[in-house]
Amino acid sequence: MDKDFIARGMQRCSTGKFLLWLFPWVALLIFGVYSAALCLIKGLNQTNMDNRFAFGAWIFLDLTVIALGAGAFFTGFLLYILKMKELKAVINSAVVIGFVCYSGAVVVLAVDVGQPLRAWFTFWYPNVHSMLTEVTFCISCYLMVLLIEYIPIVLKNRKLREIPSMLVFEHELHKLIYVLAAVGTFLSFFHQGSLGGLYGVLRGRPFAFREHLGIWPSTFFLFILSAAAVGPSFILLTTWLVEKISRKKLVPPEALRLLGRVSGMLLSVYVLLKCVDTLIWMNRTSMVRGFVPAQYYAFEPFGEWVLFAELVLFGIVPAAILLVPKLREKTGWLVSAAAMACCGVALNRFVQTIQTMALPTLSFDKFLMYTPSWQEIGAFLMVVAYGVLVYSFSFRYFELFPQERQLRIESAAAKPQHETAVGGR
Amino acid sequence: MISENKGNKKARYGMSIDVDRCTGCGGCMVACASENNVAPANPGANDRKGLTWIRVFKVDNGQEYPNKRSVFVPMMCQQCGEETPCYLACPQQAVDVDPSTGIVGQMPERCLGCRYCMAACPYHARYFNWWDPVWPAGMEKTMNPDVAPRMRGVVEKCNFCHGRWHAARQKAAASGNRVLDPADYVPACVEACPTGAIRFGDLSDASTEVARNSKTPDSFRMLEKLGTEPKIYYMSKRQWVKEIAEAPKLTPQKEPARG
Amino acid sequence: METNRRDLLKLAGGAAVGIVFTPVPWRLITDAALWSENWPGTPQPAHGPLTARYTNCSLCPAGCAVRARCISNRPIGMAGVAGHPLSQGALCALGLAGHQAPYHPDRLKPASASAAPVAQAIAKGGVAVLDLRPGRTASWTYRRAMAAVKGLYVTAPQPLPFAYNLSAARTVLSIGAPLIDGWGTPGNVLRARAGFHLIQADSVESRSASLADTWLRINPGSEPALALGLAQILLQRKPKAVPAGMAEAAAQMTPARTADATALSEKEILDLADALFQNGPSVVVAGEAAPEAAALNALLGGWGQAVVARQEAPVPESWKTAAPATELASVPDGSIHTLLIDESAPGDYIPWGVIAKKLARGSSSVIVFSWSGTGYARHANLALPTAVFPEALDDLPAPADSPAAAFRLSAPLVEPPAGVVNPVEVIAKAAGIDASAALRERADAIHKTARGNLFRYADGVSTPVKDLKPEDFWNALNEGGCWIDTAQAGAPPLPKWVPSASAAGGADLAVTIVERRFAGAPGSPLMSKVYKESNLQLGPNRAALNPATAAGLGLADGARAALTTAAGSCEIEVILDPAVSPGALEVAAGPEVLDICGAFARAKVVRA
Amino acid sequence: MLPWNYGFHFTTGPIIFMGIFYTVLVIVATTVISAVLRSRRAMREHHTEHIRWHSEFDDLTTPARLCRYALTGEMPGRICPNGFDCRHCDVRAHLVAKLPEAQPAEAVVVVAGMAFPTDRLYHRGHTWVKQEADGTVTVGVDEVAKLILGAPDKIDLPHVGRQLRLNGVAWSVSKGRTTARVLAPLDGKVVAHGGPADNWRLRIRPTDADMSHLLTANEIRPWVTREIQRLHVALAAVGVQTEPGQQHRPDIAANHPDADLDAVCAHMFLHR
Repeated sequence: MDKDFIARGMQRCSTGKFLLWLFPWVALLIFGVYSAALCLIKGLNQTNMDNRFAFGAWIFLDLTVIALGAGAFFTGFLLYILKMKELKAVINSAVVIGFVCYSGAVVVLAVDVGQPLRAWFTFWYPNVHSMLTEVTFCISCYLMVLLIEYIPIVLKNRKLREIPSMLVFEHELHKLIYVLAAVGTFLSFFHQGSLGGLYGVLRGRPFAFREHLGIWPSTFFLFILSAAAVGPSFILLTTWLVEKISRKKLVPPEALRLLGRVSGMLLSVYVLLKCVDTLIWMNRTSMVRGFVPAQYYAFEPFGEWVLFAELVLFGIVPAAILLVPKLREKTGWLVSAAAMACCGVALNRFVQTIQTMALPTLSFDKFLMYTPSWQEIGAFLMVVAYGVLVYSFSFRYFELFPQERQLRIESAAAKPQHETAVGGR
Repeated sequence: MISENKGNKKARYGMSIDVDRCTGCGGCMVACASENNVAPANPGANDRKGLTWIRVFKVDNGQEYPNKRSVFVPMMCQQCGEETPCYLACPQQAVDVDPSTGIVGQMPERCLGCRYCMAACPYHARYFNWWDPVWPAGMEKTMNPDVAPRMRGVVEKCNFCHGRWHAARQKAAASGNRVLDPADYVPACVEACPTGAIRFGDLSDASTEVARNSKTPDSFRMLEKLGTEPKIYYMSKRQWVKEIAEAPKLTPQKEPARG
Repeated sequence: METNRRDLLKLAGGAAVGIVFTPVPWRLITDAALWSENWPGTPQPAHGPLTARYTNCSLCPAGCAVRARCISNRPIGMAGVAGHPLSQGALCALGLAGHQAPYHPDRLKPASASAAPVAQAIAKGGVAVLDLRPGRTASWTYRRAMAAVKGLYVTAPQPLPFAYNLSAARTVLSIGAPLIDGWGTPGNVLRARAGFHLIQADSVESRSASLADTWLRINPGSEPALALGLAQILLQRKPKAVPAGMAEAAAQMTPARTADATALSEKEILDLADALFQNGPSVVVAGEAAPEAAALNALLGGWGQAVVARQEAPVPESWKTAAPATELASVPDGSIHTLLIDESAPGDYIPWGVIAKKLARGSSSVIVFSWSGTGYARHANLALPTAVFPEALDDLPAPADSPAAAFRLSAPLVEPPAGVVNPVEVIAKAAGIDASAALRERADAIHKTARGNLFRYADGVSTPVKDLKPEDFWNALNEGGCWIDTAQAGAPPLPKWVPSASAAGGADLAVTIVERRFAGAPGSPLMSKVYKESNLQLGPNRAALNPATAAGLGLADGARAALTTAAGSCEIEVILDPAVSPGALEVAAGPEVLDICGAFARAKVVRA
Repeated sequence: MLPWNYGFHFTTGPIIFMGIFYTVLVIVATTVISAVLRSRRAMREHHTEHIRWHSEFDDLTTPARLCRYALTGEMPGRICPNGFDCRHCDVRAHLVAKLPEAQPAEAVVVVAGMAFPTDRLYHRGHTWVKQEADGTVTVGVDEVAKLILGAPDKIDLPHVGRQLRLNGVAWSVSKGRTTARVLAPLDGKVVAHGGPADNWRLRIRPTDADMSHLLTANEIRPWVTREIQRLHVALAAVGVQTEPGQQHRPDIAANHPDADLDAVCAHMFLHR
């Protein structure tokens, strides 16, 4: 039964093994749904957030997840707009990852707000001055675009394509996919930017506030750049991980190397601009507001090492590795550098959200710490489990890596020939 | 909202708080909660999850005895006038700045509970309803009908007793006046303060006590350099007290303030 | 042209599409949102006509004047009465939300418990009434009732025989008294505050300490020593009057010894004495070291000016045959068979251990009249629920900072719930006396003297009593009024020297109790704003320790710990505060804490 | 959101913001709606088979999509851009003009023991087409197909009168757990069914006389050689190893009942 849904020529594990793989994730999902339900039914008192720490782990993880999910739009942009054909090998996987990241983030956001049923008010009474309005509009539009981009992947399923209307619709939609890729790129640019702007505009938080270029703070542009830089890295990382877990060759190594190269180039530009931005902020923006930057790093555990780690360890170092072709050739270096780049962007989002909240603004404020409650962690694990499940199903039943079959055939073709050559001697 | 006060003289309501006179009795906090139908604390609430539209902090000069000195500093919404951080943050216009009064208003029934405004506020003057508000049985009879109680999951804050402003405006309108009688519009904390440390009035009217207070050399505003133009003026004759308005000093493991 | 069904459908479809381009559907959605903005379960307060009513707050003995904003006669907000001669328009946090006190969750639920056991107990004999707020008309009724049944009328402690006139003082030394945070009538103290130099000797940085001109951080428990040390210095300056026994007691307390006991320097003590001596009139106000302070006052220049004899409002002649007031301390141990405690008018909370000692072994019973389940009701054999402010009619004696006699009523603003008992009525009836009109009788007695003025709250006008008819006087008192005597009070009689009892404890932490006002009366549930939802005041059962002391005990900020004294143990939450003296413990008053901590208690704190 | 809603002001900010938002919505909606409309038109115009073939052709492995001239070595490595429809291919037209077709040398081409008569044309999906005198054509499967499936358990032939589309599904064949779709080698209407005894399956009246997309005699050998290689690779990929130089016995499906022949059939019959 289950086999009929798996595309011909794709090797997938047995149904029993697949169910065994699903089991822990489903268990995690149930636990997560319970946690989230507690937060929705009993209210946000279930979290350890408070009036001073109004944003907590969820916002940090949302921002990180959305930055990592940027691979979807950026790979689409490289493939459909810049015509980098090698990336066709990962585009479907990128779309699914993007969809998982964005929908997961939206679910967490829905739990994070106090009155989720009023979410539509943002559309009904939008305050165009608010960065959050921009974020909400762009994320919901982009999620819609991702959903539409996900449709052809689903419709290509072996059983579904036997239905002529599905087949035809998939074909026609796929022909127009570049329009969606362009719209997605546009929306992603704005919401990645406005997620950065979210904190950069906070005049009341000099740690986060940045100089403005036009109507947007510098973080607007830095977030776009950093998301575009790590998006490909994350696709690289997940693809490598899926290859390891499924013990299959899924994409040609050139595709991964291209992702690494693109990531490295953008990352180096990002780190450069980030350094310039940090210097301007330290010497001007913050000082003008009476806040001595050294003071931000005077509170343990957020010492200067945070800045060092963000800029050097997880910025310059992975950028350098990804830019050196020799190192890029070696999977170990490539994957490690991609992982470091992802850590760097996660650290950046952490600093922007958590450290901003923890630092005092009034002279008689305390430096605050906060540890997420198990409900908060559970609700986030729900999204992780959801993501793994969606991806697992997609990987099993849809063709996330179009070259998988070809690579399998190629490796099958390579083996006997090799043997022949040996035998021939 | 914009057209409501067209033709009226525009006011800029503000406060002056003489911290040298504040005894930290907490009367303003209780009177405010009673006036504005803020529910009593949930059993799980603490000083970080409570609802105190006005909150009195005990702030010291950071020195050890015998040089230690403390003052009590009431903090409420500072009614920022320029680039109002919360107004610019709210995604759905649940925060508004009334151009006719300068008062930063909060519409809890519009609020989504995203708490972005709380992150934006440098004064921590915004409070989130972490729990369903619960009044002990019968206590709802003591609630003020001029103020709608809020629900769980929304943000609320000081609005200079909007209910009292509304009542004063209605009274003025009923008697054919276009301007309110200042005696009719006094926020609850001002009325409650036993030492008269808190004064309230129209800052744009030079004859009011607050306008005069705001111009004395003793007056200062919290984090003035942020450029948010708050309309709460604090006053003290002591230099170290004036310095509490500035950014935190480089004393990492400073003794936490009680308040 | 004929119209068929198809045309009609087309028309309907076109209209539907067209309507989308008009504001109508969108406006409807907006309005639908407005309806959805009501959240189920949130109470909607009722509207009604707004009126002002006046009374006096009876939640604490200060009895501040109150203007209640009422909707349909229900109080919805409290404020002070401007120009009031005693409370000066001020109201404390407790009073500002006093109208909500009836709804405190800790209130004793009106039950079907009958007051019959009171009558049975009185009939049996060996009965005593413990009055926590003496000086009221109700106190006189209890005395009359006890005279009738040969019972005992007990107070603890007796009100001081003198009153302070702070506006006449130039220097005030507060030895551990909460002078600015709840002592006397807050409004009166705050008004006089501008005229005197305040020196606060306190082991913790209480609110009075932070607002004082000088804060002297003394060792906890060294308050009597400081008073004695000052007396020793002042005695050398030949004061006019010296309380009996004082010179002998003070002789040993040289400045060096005082310095040793208090942790002040000798110079500080000498300077303090100089300040009191030179910048007179000076008065001393004390918390737990009241007896020493009383005697010390006699040595200072304020005696007779800033410290005057305490006056009580006149009472009908016929009452004067009532039973005398006995101090709890002088009641023989184990002698009371039935103790009736009137906690409906709370005053200082007496540790339960002190009371329990006086009860007869085995067969005694305790009947408590109270609105709160957290006070003595915990120890009672029978707890009878009473009305609470603003439900009950009671009067308030003049506070310690009123140099003149005063009489005012706490007139009810709301009906008490069914099932509450009135302790005065119950005890009077059981004793067979008629006291139903006692307040009116006393008002008439006051009126008969034709002395003093009546201050009316509604219009802020003072009228000489002699210009009023008795009926008008009575009505005015009920509608918000205050009678203040005009008779000049003279110097009080010289107090006797009585040393404070001090608890032994050696190495244990010396306990300083703050926020005593919350002890007896829970007040409004909204008081949570000042101690639970903020750290402005120390919450009940929270204790502050110096960080060094806490570190020595292995206690972190927020730790749960057990507070143990000779009298027992209770659970506390520890917070760290460098303003507390090392080796001291600042703990907020609460019945559990007070039950085990008497004056100058010493305690162990062990992590729970 | 809308001009008559609370808080909407006719100022630059809201107009630009909402303008962009509505533009995005319109673009996305237009894209989806036009995809729907185009699919409806395609369905109406019976382009399903055509679309299926083109979408599947893109997913075929590179060796399966080689141009016929890549097979013969004239244009090595060229991938067919037209989905094996050479009728309008410029490259073919160009090459045909340059190299006039040589006459077939033999009547039957034998490759790896399999016979391919040259009196007929061959389709890349392993069918052959033989012109009949009455203007119809006979369609049958070639030896490679028989090598894989042997005698099928079940054959689903299209009913008589059905219009077949080039590269659409002509009929399907089941053997054991495997189902293979056999592609139609040309456009035409089914006029009769054949059987194993007749050695043909369908008789078709072509609707397009141009058969230039079918392989001719000289292309049979390189093509079949290549196909046998592909078959070996496909079998190897499902775990059926072939010794070098070894030939498979006919009816592989019956010989290797445990192998995933679905994948092999899809591979060889050019579908997914």
